[in-house]
Amino acid sequence: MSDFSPLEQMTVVMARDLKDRELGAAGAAALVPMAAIALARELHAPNLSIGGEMFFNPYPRRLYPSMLDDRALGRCEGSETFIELFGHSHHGLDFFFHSGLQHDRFGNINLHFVGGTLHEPKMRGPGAANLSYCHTSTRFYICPTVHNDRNFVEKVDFVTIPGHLEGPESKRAAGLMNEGPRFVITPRAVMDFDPDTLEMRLKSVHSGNSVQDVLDHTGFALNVPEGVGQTPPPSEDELGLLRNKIDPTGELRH
Amino acid sequence: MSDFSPLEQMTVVMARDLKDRELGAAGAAALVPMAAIALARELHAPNLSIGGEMFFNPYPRRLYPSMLDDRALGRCEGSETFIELFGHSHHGLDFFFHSGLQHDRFGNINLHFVGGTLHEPKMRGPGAANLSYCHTSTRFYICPTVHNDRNFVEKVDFVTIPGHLEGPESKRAAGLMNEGPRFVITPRAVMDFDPDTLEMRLKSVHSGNSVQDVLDHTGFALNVPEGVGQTPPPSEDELGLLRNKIDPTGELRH
Amino acid sequence: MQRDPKLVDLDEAMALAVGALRDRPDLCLGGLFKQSRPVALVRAVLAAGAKGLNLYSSPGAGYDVDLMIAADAVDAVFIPGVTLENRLCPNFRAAVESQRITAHALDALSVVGGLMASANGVPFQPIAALKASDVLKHNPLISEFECPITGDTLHAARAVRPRVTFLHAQEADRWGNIRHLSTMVYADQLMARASDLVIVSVDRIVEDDVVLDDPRRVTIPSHYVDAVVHIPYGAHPTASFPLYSMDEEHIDAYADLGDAARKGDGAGLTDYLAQHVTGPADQQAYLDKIGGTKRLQDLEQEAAEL
Amino acid sequence: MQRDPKLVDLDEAMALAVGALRDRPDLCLGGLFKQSRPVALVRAVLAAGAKGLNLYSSPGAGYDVDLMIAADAVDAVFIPGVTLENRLCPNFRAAVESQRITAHALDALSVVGGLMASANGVPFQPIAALKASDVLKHNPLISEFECPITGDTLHAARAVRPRVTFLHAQEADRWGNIRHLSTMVYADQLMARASDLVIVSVDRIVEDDVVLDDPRRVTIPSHYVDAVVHIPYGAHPTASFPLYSMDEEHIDAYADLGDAARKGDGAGLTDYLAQHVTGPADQQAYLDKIGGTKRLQDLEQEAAEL
Repeated sequence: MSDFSPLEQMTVVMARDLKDRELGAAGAAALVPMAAIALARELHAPNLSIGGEMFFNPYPRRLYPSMLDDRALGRCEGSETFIELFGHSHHGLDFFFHSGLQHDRFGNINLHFVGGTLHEPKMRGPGAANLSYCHTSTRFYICPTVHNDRNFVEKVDFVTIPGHLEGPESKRAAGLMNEGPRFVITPRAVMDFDPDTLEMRLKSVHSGNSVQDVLDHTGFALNVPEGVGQTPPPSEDELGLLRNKIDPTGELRH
Repeated sequence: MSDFSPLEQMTVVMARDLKDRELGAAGAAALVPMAAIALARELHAPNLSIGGEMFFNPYPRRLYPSMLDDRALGRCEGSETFIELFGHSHHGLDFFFHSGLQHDRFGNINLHFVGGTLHEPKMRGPGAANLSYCHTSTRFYICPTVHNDRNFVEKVDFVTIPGHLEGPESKRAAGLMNEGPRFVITPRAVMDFDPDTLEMRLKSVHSGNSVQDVLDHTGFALNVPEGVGQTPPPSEDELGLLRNKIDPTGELRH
Repeated sequence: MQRDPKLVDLDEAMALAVGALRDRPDLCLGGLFKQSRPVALVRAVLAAGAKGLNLYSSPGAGYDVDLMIAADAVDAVFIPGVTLENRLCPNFRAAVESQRITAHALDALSVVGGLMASANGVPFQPIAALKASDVLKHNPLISEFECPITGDTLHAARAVRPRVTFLHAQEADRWGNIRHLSTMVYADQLMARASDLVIVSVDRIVEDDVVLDDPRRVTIPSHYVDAVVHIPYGAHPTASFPLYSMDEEHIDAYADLGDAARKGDGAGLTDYLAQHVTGPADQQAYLDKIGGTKRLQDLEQEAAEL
Repeated sequence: MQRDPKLVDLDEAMALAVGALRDRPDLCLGGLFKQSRPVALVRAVLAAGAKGLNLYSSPGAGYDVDLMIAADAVDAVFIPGVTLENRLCPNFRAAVESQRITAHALDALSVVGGLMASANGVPFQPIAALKASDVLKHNPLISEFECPITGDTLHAARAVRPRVTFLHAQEADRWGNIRHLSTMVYADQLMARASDLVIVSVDRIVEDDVVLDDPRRVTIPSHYVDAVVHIPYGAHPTASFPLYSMDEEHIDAYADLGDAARKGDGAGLTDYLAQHVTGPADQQAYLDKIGGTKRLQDLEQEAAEL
């Protein structure tokens, strides 16, 4: 297999988990998720629809860091406005993607501040527009493009995007009825959540990383189940489609 | 002055009362009101906007009995949908037009049934879509194209469109804060409402009708104040614009 | 793998519709009065034997609702205004007066508000503009409540979710992306967002690129559409602007038959239903029946001249 | 009598805006992130000395909001996401961290719901999809209430009515009928319907017939618009598709100056404001400053190639 980038590895992991006939959207940090959706549509999910964020099924000629404007979306199967987004946010999607300043053991995400308080923060982040898809959608993926002990922490300073909160009971009490975060996909590894405790655990490690590397770059004691192996790398097919059709300008390799 | 039709007389009476910079719409039975608005725009109200019923400022080449479809509205300054109509209905217009199966002494309008009850009616009418403009708009006009003792009655069998209800107190109690019906304009005469009692009274009689004719064709004892005169007929200017520009196919003369 | 088109034939669409209406007989019709009504789909569902329907629509309807009542397919009408505009709807009127159907007294904001709530995914839409009308005493779609912000008494229009919605538009691609070319689109988009199952007839099918080259012309993205049926002149006798105008003569002749039936002579109406609804083997047979190419050219000519 | 155009020059538009903002300093900005932001109007209101603003927007904003904070015109930000997307907003961040401005923790549905309520003319919009986020503990736009239909606990987003809204679109006629030619229109229409005073900059003015020949292209009818200003490249450095793309280099260079200021060296930022905001006598002087015809052609070229 030829060389591939961490973002390409992330893309194929996500793409493989998306199913035909699903409806999903990519969120704000959309480069990798949008590539994943496009790849899934090419490979095994031709009836997967992209929608819920004011556009349906875009056909961009290349990838862009942001996929929320006409550069990426100008050519698509229909555009909507924030009013229709309001409706989709309630009706939910099949999948969505999130990432933040901090992610914690239970998959909660913080985009607001690190240190201090909301109105007296040490470091103020961007905030987030879309909070509801995280629980109105059937599931979501956490996919930060960095993975270190500062963005993976024991407990987030502020729950912008609720994940599994503090586990099954707290989730039930808060009325979060759907799956919530399914996988955490980073440039180093894939994590999932223990079905009993909903605590994050290592699932597989990307080529070039060891289990110890991942633990060293995670700010809490990540559970490592028996038999954690390597993330299946991109296939020739996957990489060919990605590079020739979806990402001809190599945004995933920069 | 040349001959003119009762509908042309109605049109100019309405047009004269519409002011520049107002926003209004014509309602469902729109032939005469739409002619009136167009005439006002030509004459003294170039900034009068037609809007609130899913279109703005149409430029039809002729009049149509219904003015709610693309025959009349296809060429206009913008189209909306029932969602925006929902908003306009709350924000209100400056003026609107209504007519019904029955109109009573206080300007209440019935479009639902005559005789019997709602679900066991003797005669079932069409109902009505737009109820709210009658009180969210600053004022409205009642403009049936017939005037007889069956559609002008002491008391309507059902209040589809509230007018002045049973007078000032009942109006206040119901929270109707605006003027409500200002004029009743029929093929025979113009009526207004006594400011103290809000009861309908004769204002002027169209050419070719006597006060007695109007009373004979009204199903309740219509008040006739001192000095009721003739409705000022259409001027050369008004009639010329109507016939040459607004109603070239003579819908108002059929 | 290949993407599945949503373009189906009329039989497939009717199988979907009839199954869903058996589940819950709430049918909603697009367009308004004499424009863009899905009349070919209405004839098809009548020919398929639909019964006991609760009819919804944008707040004004006429010919098609009257036709469904004539065909004895309707239990209740939840449409604020039912009229042919230039005259009353004969079968609607007769059926209400003889208590064969229930015609609810409603207003536009309750129906539109209910559809908005459903489209928005919330239980109700607040309404602040309903006052003093007797319609409020009977309206089954609303209830009073106290505004949590102002303390005022408002009306809550509960979400209205049609089980099936029929729409007519001018164009679609094979994937079910719908393009209204008319100026007026009324509540078609709202209904599509508010409904369980959406079936759209279109006058013509366009290539994929036509959609992609002008996405803002897509009035209803495929996401909201379950099936598209290609039915040329599928709105007749109502209009499909800018392609063809309404056939006022046809509707008037129908209304004369309806009025005769209301006064006791139902033969003409029965024959009309047999000739136009249950009789024609397909849309072409129907079009031949209503005057064929000559009549359609006249209606196209009228639309082109506007 | 003659109809009065709504097309005015920038000074007239600013007189309207400044007067209204003195009355109530709630300013709302159209577009989203780097597309169709009314940046020329923002520069003009900053040059006019605007202070103490409460900023609203569609739920995502960046450069323009950061610029207004850099110019010390902002008291509070009611925008859920504030970011340059590829990096944080330096002045926004610095001003919140030093408590010079208040940045409320909000979400998209609260802001959009509040604008929907205002556009719909009702006191609030019910929201059923907000759960478990810490944002709910701080959000000043919503309150909990019991659903009158289901008994569930919902959120009420109270009506948000901006005193002034600035929008940018590609085209308008002289009467103020606005045409967005871009695929994405975001919340521009909703804001126009929800606001007291609406001022729109457009890249070009079209003849009356262009509007009348295609009414469905009118995204915001004149009714909602108080003034239109013809400002070519009025969205720069954000994009106005399909006419020109965003000037990422310009925004990045600005952000570098902002980051330097955040770390204590404010000279570059001060100079930037003088050169780009308060300095230029008119839009042409601004365009010369940012690279003139050559730069603009590149941005047009990028948009044309999409």
